[in-house]
Amino acid sequence: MEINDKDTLTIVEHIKNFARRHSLFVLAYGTGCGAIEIPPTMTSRYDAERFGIVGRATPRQADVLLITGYLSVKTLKRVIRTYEQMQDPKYVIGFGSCTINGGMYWDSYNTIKVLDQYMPVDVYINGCMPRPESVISGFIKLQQLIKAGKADGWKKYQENLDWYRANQKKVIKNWNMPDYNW
Amino acid sequence: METLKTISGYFATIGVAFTVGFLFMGFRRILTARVQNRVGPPIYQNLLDIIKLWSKESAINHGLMQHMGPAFSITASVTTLMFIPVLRDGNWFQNFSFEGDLIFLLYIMVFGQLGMALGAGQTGNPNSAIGVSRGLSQIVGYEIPFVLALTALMVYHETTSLHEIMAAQDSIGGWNIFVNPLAFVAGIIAFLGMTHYTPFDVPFAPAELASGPPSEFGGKYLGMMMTSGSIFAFAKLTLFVNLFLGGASNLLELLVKALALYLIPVIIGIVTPRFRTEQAILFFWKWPTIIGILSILWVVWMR
Amino acid sequence: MDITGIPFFLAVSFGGAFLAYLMNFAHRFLRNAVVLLTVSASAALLFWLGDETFSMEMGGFVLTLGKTPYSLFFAGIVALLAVPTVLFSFTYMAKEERPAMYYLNLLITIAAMYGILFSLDLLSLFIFWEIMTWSSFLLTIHKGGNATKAGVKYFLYSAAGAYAILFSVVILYNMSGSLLIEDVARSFVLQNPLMQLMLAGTLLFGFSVKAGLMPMHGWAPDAYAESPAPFTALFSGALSKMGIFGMGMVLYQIFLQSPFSLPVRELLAWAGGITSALATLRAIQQTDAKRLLAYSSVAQLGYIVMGLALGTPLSMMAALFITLLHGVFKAMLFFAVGAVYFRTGLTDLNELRGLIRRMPVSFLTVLMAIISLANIPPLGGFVGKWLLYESLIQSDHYFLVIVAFFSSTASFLYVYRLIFSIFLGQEEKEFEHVKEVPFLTMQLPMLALAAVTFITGIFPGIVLAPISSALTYLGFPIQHDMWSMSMLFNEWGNRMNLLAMISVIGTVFLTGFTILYFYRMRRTRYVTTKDIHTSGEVPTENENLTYAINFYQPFERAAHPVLSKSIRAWIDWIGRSVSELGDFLRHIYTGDGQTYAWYVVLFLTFMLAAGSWIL
Amino acid sequence: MIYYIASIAVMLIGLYAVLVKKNLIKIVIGLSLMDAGTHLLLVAIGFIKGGTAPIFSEPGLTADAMVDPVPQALVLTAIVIGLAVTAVALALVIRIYAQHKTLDIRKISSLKW
Amino acid sequence: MPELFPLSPVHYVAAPLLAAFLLPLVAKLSRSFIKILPGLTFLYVLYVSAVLYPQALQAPIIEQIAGWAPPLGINLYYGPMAGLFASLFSALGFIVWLYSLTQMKQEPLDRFYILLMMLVAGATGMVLTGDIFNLFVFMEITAISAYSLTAFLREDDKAEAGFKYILIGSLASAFVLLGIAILYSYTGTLNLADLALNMDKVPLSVRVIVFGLFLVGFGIEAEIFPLNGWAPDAYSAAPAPVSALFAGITVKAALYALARVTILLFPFAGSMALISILGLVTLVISELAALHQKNLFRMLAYSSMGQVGLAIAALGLFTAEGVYAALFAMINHAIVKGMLFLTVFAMAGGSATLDGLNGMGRKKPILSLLFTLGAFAIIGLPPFSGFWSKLSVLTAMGQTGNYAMIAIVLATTIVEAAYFLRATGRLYLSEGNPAEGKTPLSAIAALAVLAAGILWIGFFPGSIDETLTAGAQDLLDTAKYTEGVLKD
Repeated sequence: MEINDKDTLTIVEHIKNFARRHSLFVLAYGTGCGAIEIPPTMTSRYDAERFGIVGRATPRQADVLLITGYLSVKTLKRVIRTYEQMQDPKYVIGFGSCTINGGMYWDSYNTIKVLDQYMPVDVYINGCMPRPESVISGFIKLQQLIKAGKADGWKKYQENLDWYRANQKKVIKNWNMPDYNW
Repeated sequence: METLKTISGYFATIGVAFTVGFLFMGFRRILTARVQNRVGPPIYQNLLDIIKLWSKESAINHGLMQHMGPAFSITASVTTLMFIPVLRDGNWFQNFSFEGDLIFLLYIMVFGQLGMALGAGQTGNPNSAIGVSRGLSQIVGYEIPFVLALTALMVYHETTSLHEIMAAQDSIGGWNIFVNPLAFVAGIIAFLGMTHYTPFDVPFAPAELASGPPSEFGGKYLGMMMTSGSIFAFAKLTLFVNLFLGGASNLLELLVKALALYLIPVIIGIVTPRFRTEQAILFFWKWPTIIGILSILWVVWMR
Repeated sequence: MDITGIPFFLAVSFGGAFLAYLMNFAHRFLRNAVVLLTVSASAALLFWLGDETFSMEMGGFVLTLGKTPYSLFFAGIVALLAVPTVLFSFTYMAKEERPAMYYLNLLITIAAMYGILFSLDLLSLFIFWEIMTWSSFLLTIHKGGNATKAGVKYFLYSAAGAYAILFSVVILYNMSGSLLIEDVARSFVLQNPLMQLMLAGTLLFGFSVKAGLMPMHGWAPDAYAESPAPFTALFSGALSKMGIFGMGMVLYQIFLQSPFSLPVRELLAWAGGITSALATLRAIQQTDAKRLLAYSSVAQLGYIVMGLALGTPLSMMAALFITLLHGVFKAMLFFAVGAVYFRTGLTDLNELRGLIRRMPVSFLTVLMAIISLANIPPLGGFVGKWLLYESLIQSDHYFLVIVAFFSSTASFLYVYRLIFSIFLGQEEKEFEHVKEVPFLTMQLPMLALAAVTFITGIFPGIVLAPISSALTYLGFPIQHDMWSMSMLFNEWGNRMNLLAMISVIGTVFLTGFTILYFYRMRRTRYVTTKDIHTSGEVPTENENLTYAINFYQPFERAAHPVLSKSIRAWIDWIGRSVSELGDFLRHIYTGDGQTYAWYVVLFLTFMLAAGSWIL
Repeated sequence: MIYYIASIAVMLIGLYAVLVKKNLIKIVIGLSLMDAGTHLLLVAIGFIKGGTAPIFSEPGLTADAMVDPVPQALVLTAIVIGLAVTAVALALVIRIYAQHKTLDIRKISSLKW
Repeated sequence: MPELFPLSPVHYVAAPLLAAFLLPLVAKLSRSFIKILPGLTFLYVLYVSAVLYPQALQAPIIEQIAGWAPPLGINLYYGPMAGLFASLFSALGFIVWLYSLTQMKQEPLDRFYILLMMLVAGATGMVLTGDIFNLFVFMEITAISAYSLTAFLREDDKAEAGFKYILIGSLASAFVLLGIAILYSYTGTLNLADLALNMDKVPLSVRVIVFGLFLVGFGIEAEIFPLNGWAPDAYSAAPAPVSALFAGITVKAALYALARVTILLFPFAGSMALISILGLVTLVISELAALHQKNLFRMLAYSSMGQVGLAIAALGLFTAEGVYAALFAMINHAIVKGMLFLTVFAMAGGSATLDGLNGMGRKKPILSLLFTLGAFAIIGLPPFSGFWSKLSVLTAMGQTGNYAMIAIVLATTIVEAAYFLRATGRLYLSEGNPAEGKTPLSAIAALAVLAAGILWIGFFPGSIDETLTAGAQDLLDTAKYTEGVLKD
């Protein structure tokens, strides 16, 4: 069944879609300096739980992978593994300029520049660092995308796995992970 | 027709239990948020979580036990519910409560935990195993005061049937919370342990153990576990209402009483930090056990 | 010879043993056939056993054999476990040395157990008791190495018990002039109460050693851990129950009328409770699967003693029911652990892991057994515990309930440890080529026993029927409203409908499982246990992340005040002291001939001095 | 009486040698002395002052006047036995000396405990 | 045949002695005769037993040597008890011969067999004779051959053990002779029956002294604590067949003498209780001392002392059941301990330690099985002979109300089980010594006879019931003894 084909959505699909966008489990995985923005987002001041956004400790339970800042090559490997361990449907939010174009690490020998080459990013949040307000607006954008059926990065990843894998393997020299098979 | 009615009664019970369960849990989330000066999610948030989990497109498992673990869990919850009289009297919501007794409930209540532990073990995640180790250790802690409290009630009423215990508490003065407050205290402290809310949430410690036993469970498995958790929460609350608050003659009364009971672990949970495992065990073996023993002595003296 | 007589029965049992020994020189298939035939023939003969008693004179004593409903129940347990045991042995022992000796002793042990049960007098009971002891001793030391030490320890504890029994038997014989239990009981009541206390005390002590009641349990962990696994099943399942048989006989056939009967039984019940609690705590500490099961056996026998000592009809039903069930599920556990040992050569819980996909049937066996052991419905173990708790509460033993429940809950810990460490956790590369054990000789016994736990869980009446006739024989009139085929009643009139229970549990479980299994089945992937959330880290092939070592460290820390003391160490200390006394005494023989001459002269002088002083 | 005392004295001297002397030869001598003392005692028991040999050599000689013949017979036997024992003992002493190169009984205690 | 050549108890003593004297001559003719002649002798003696013993059960055979009537002459008293012992001794002699046939390789063999036959002859004489001085003489014959056999092997410590044995044994003979002298000085007779009638001539204080002397004298041979210092050394030094005979024959003969003398001459309650207590003390101390023993023969020696202590304790009751039990214990001990000594020797050689048994269960399965059987029998496990003997001891003690004695005996049995099973366990260790050589058939046959005895008595204890009862009656019925001997 095509989820993004709006006309064919049944009532069940509506409910599913509603539940999906209002219950976003975020994997508590801080990669760069952006992780420091997550606690204020979650706690009293900004209270992301209002939107059903709660942190989860394991990728098996999580829906959203937040890449909170620059990714070194070493971290990328872990992030890819973590991403692949998450259950479909899953969403990636690129967080801060580093994930968009490398940001202040644009000429670093050791960080990746464009996250989208390595995994499908659904929403980018601009800023260095983005404030919690931006983070929440990013999440709301994600919800809108889900509602519209356009948050389909996980499908793109499946379809273009070879391309992604090639990119990943280009930067990760010691690739010793089990292959993602489905 | 009678059969159909009976069977629809089962489903109605499960439905009520599930609804009340997730609403209570949502209520807890809201209350927690309010205490933390937040707004909190909508009260039906848990339902959304559960639906989302069930609607996950994929799931992984590490073997057969990962199917069986949540299945054990739901078995324990539903069976517990089925053998508890939800209401004092009337034909509805009685289900199988005449066919079993308290001793059976005691054991079927841990059935799910053991099943979950097995499922968690299958995943091979060290965090799950550590969580199981802590969780099972904690069971040994809180079951002692719980059994003491139950024994006090059973001895006092000279029955092991929940129905007869309920029937004996026909007026407010006859409620066991007033007749034997010590047993109530011991029982409710044990209940704190059973809910796995803080201060007794070390088996699931999210930041430390990556949520402990269920850390490899996602999608439908986690959905099943959360469903089971909702039902089980209701079943336990009903059990305690029946034991100490004289049961309820209609659903509203039941809701009020159950909520009143539910507030105790919730509020304690909000304001307390976490016990280490051995601290929790030793705590259960100390004060609640002493109170439980006193309650039995009280009963013996009263007879 | 009368084919329904007990002499024929015992002749078959013992004769088969020697025939099997001889057949070993012919061919091992022939031997196996004889072994299996013997055991199953004696099991079948149990059904046709006649009522007449049989007497013979031996060494100036009249030995009487006959069956009672009480002994028939225990004989049923022996038969139930003996057949799977020998079946399991065939493949298991094929690798081991000296099979002839093994089967000889195994069959002698089984036959001697039947002998114990069908003894109507104390002397033949003692004779068979000792035959059982030495044959099981030889089985225990079969493996050599550490087993020798364990075996000697087992024998010495047993000897202490057996000679306590013999002490009483000799005095009772002297008092009543007859060895028949009936006659002994009749003259027993005429003795003065203190004498009764002493005699019954020594008898109970003797039987409790075999049952592994604390503080005389020290032999059990070592002996169970070191003996060959199929035999261990019988050892723990049936052989240790002979102690229970004897205790029941003493308590209710001989000692019942004594004024000390009640306090002694109360004491015994507490001893059973404390045994179950402490042994459970010890079991949690163990890292060897068989030692863990050994301590678990001690704990379970504690329950049985508790039920036996309370002496209400319900508690006796509980005790006998657990006696059977413990035999069954402990045999399953030992079989499964034996199967794992057979394939991997390991019983260490810290080294075994992840065998579930390699040995699914063994896993299923262990699963069924531990559910039964942890008393979780709907399997048979629950029925026994239900009866026990009801009887404990209704006979006003509130604190025993707590003790019993504590050990019951704590038993979850060790059963989980057992199944987790062996079958669950990350799969190990080392065990990649481990196969499931052969079906006919190893899986079948396990599965058959698993079926027994399942059936007894739903229809305990099958077992309660012989139990109630056994109890009626012991003087506990079991009315028919105390049990029915699948319904349990307590003395307050509350009931437990097992059929309702199983239908609810079964329906819900099957529904839940079906939903989980088939819902989005095609999108459900199987991933290896290497593919787990480890904060993104990739475990390498040789890295095993299973959390097995010090599994219950927090719990052990909490229970440290109790666990840091050891009864076994005390008993060992006594043994060491005797041994050191012996070492000291042998220095009397200094090796100097002149010293010996001095001894002679001094002794003579002393004798003469003493003589003249007396005069 | 003097015979009794003397024989006992000889025995005690022998016993003293056995118990106190450390030399194997002396111990063997002590053993012989003990034997000799016992033999003396036996003979003394049968002795009658002024009695004759126990042979009915003259008419009118009654048994009362004769020395009791039985102890003498016993002593003869006992002497033979004593001799045999002494011989065996001395033979062993020679073997012990050949092995241990000493006759001190305190040093010959390799078999003990 | 009986008419032509009437069999008489004298043949028990005469035949081995004659053969012993003939042996050096025969040896000149052919070496193989050395080995055959002792066997023939023992066979003949066994034949004598087979004919005479059933008669003795009916009525004791009293044989007068050289035709002199008892008070003056020497008589042999062949009653049920003496007959039992004499038959047992000759049977054991035969079995040991059978065993030595191939296992005994130490030259000079002719002397070995001479000493062996003298040992058996002397011990048999001790139980047969009715004359106290004759008893002394036979005791000395036994002792001298025992001394020599102890030091028979020309290895290191053997002479030392022999010397210690002589040292203590000579004291024993001196004391016994002294006692005889004192008795004779008061009663003027040496015949036991006559002595029993004339004991009232002896003042009480002298009787105490003489009892003390006899107790020490016979007690040394009977290995009563603390007089048994020689025993462990002698047992471990002597060749195993001889150790088997020590355990089976010399001790038993001395015990018989002690029992006979006590019951005839000193039938006081005090003396009997004393013997019982000494037996218990011996039992306890010996078993405890064996607990730490590494040398197998020494261990068996201590065990022997313990078993004898058990028999003495039962004997000291001097009730029909007590003597019955003591006889049973002695017979059992003779068979079982004999078998153990021989098995250990065949399995692990003359200087076996516990380590020598390691892993024998695989290399020598039959011998291991026999050792196990022996160990079980000596501990007293049913259905082997030891159980019935121990049970009869216990019931005898129970009948006199000595419950404390029962407890002590049972407690020592546990100790006994400890060291015997430790040894048994060693057999079935998986790692072990390299086994050398095969055990010849004759040795196995000898052991098999003993094992068959153990099993036979174990399964049919009733078969020796009559024998033992008669023996016990015979020992206790002093009036019958004196009348029988002095009937003329």
